Amino acid sequence: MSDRQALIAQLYKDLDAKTTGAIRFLAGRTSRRSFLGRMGVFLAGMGALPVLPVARASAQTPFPPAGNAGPVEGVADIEEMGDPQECEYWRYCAFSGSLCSCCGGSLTQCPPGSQTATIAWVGSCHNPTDGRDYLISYNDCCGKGSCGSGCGCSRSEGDRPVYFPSKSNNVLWCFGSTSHAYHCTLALVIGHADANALP
Amino acid sequence: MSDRQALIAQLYKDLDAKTTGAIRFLAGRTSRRSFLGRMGVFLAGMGALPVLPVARASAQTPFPPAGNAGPVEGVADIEEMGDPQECEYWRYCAFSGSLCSCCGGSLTQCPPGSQTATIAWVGSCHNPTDGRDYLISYNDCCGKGSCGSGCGCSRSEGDRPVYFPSKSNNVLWCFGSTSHAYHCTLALVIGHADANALP
Amino acid sequence: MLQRTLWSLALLLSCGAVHAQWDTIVGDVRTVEEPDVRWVAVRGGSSAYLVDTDEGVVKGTLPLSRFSPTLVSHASEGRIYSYGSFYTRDTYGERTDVVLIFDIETASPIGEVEIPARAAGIGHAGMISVINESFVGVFNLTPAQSVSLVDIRTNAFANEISLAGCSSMYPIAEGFMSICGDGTVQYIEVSNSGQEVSRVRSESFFDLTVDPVYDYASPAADGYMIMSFDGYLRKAYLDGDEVIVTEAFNINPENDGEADINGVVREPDDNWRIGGRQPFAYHDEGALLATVMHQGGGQETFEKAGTEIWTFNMRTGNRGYRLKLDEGITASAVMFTPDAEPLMLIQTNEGLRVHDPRTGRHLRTISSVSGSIHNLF
Amino acid sequence: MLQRTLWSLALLLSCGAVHAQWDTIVGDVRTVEEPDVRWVAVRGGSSAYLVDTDEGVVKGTLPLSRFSPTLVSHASEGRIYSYGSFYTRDTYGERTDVVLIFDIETASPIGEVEIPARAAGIGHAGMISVINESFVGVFNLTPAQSVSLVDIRTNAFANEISLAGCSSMYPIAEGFMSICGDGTVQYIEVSNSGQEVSRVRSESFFDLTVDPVYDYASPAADGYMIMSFDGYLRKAYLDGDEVIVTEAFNINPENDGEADINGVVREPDDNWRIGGRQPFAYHDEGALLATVMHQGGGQETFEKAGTEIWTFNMRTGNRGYRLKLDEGITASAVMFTPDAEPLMLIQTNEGLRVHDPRTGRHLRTISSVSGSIHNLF
Repeated sequence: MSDRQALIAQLYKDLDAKTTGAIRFLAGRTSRRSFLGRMGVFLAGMGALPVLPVARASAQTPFPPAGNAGPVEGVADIEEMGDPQECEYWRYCAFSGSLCSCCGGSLTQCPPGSQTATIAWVGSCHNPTDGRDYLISYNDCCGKGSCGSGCGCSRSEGDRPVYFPSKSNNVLWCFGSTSHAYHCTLALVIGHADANALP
Repeated sequence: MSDRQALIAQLYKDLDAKTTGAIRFLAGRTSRRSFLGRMGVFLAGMGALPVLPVARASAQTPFPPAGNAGPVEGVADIEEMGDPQECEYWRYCAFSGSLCSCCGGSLTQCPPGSQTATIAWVGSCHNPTDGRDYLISYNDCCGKGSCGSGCGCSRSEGDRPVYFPSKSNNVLWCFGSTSHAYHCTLALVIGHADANALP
Repeated sequence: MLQRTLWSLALLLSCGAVHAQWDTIVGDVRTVEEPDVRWVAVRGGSSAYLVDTDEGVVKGTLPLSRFSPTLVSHASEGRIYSYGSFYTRDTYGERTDVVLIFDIETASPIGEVEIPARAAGIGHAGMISVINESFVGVFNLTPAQSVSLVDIRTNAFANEISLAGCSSMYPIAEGFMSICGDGTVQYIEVSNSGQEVSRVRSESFFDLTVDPVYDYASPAADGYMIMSFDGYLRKAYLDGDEVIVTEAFNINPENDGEADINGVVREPDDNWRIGGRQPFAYHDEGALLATVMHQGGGQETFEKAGTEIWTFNMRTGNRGYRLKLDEGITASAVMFTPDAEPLMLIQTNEGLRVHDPRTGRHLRTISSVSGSIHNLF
Repeated sequence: MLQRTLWSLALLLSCGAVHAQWDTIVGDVRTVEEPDVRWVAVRGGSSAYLVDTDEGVVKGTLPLSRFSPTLVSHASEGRIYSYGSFYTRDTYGERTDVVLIFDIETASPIGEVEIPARAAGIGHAGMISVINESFVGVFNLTPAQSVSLVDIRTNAFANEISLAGCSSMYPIAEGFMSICGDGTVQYIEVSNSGQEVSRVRSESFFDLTVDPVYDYASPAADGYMIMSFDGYLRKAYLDGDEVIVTEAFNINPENDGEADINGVVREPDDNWRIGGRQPFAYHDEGALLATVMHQGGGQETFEKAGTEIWTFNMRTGNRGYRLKLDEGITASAVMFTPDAEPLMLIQTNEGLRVHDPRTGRHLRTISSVSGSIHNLF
């Protein structure tokens, strides 16, 4: 299977992995917002993210590109596609809860007036655009009630029961905030998850 | 129109009057339980109520009966049909809220551990079985949370805005209880509403 | 072990000691930007959501109480007020009633003022108001009716004014209007210290037993628009010391049976009724009226959600269009933003819809919020 | 006036001075009758409902907190215990954590015991337990794992026992079992004063990265049934000082391709997985196993609601039937009542269904309750 075929297969797998099952304790319902198309019309909703791979490819880049675009040393280098407002977005592979980007926050910022939990559970998500795996930290934002209906998302890849808490998304992860009222959850890229990480 | 036709017409009117609109502040959803048949299979759910008119008619009673069965001097004398667990029950014509009979109470008794509000709003409901109108007092039971989903009922006949509170079912009627958390609502028959009441 | 590595990474992250090029959470909580005239607050459950209806996104969440039916914006001062009750054990125990003060920029509670435990649990804009830029008034029902005034200059409870037989507070001039069960509109003037200066009532213009009016009103440039259950719209305004109520405009005009110039005889629409929680909206400058409509039923359906929005041009008095909602979608509220070219907002069971009121065109839906709509300005 | 008459009647009624033959409210609050073995508590939202599954009716409501994920019944003493948190302003302010004590007969809170603010917000029966008839144990996660013990003889906080690397409490013998991330079951013996006497672990029987087991377990006569994500059922029990875990029973046996005596080759069902919040139930005396099943997905679907219930005869190990739920109905939990001829309870998105487990026949649905199911006995 070529890299590209693997990429597409992985993408479909991520799509199918979306469940409509139960979300965390007191969180909202699973998003019923429609997915904006399977392959073609992905949208990047965050201004800080590259909109499409071609936005970074120079005019001299062969088509299709030969392989990985370059070393990834931080979030700014990640080649990606997808809408962070949608549950299908690649960073949410182990997500369970409400998307902070649905109620005034972003992928990395808690909504106004809420508090970021200082401890989180982690997931390992495959970015289909560059074909690499990344460690994602899912930090809860706390101190307010529901983030709104339709903001829920549950995909739970690699989720484990509570006897292994660092991989358990069923836990109310509001540790380190002054209130453990659950509001929503961030999705931070904190590093490579590849066995042999590139520089 | 004969008495019997009027009775049937009134019954259908009551059925159609059931709305699925908003229920009171923080109450449950409107009942989606199916109505147990339109004319034939009404059930009396409360042991204290006469099950069917024939249960009180002697073997000598002509069929159909000629008219009203006798004077009504209290609840025990009322000839009626219908299931107090269903929103369509005649006493609920001005009801809005959750049925106490759905969560451990009855038409006249609050569920365990809740408190009966000492002031209520009133409605005037037509009992299709005996063709008479009765004053109904809708007393809230308070001090607990939701009575359960599917216990809601909103028919609101004669409902008025808050500037006329005694006929306003939009009010949280938990006056006189130590907590105004809304649980459910009773439906008490407190007298005749006929212009020329029989003895 | 991989597990231990993951766990350590998560802990590391919590200390902020991560590679600067990867995401970090340190200090990253947003603030709400400056709200504009197209922002609304949508109150549902025990939260209120600040929504930019232009962008179609939620900007923040205000934590209310489970007994907070409504709120009022004082956006010029960066504040939103609500009121609520708190029991020490959620639904039982010791009760505390307060006016809640929120800062819009941080979407956070910044203060509270204790008030008597009398506030009514009725969820619309007339139940809490900013009066004379100095007081927040809260409508009480015990079931006797009154208004609690909190001085927002000193954040202290100021006074309680009787409102026997009337409900709601619609701020105007030096006080507020209310709607009364005797068929009148009442105006109470409030002094700088929160005392009643005077009260006056209009002539009686409706009969409670025949065609009552909603206690919900919509602001106009110089007064408030009042709607009856049978669809008669009137304006109440002040003329010197008098409260005047205009003649009525009927949203269900009788069909005169005459064909129009195209030979079309319009079908009578008497079987349609107004209903909902915020069943109509009025925009004075734009001469727009929108009503939430459903088919069938009697006056008891005055709060029933609608399947159509009717939008009228109030210069001609003609209905411009009937906006039919899709099968299964019902509307409980309609609102115009207060700007010169307003948006029409419709609260449905599938979220907050934003429409262009001139064409009726659907612009966007904010599906995550549901409840009563409150303009910030 | 008619209005005044109505109002006066309502006030009259409130004073109890009504004609004795009409309805009256004076003193009319029900009590819950004696619960029996077919009663359950269903916890959803911030309430728990007492349900008689034989009659199909709700008998009462327990007011919990918004942070009360579970409860445990001590019906022999007429008590139900839960735990929760209360903030002075619902979601913010000062926090108080307590074990809540409810009297079943009055469905009312009759006491509380303050505990450290460490309880985990996980919603199943293993998170709170009655241990040695003397303690209520509450599972803590901070994210360090431990158990808080409250002495229910004195209603006082007694002790905290570390549960590092493990979760849940399943009472047995003189203490409780837990499931641990190293693939073992641990037993801790608790003294009369709430101190740890000893702890011992089984041999490792699962690999966290290959096929983890649920931390939810179902009681058997002499131990607890434990289920893995891939559908392997084992029993954990005590043999003297040892914790023994049996060989596994597979709910998805591989198809051997052999026809049965009727010539029927069963279709392989490897594409079906167990999932849900209470994904299986076991009844020892009746030799019954029921599992909540859905089609497709991987281990990440271990909490996904199911579309079928599979019911096994555990004397033969064969599946008796597949109960297909109607289109659009999904199940999150299954439970047997503990009597000799049990009922099978299924929590679906349309309410609590009651079935005869032998035939699978649907007996009734209690549509008004939804949440986790807890037997009272």
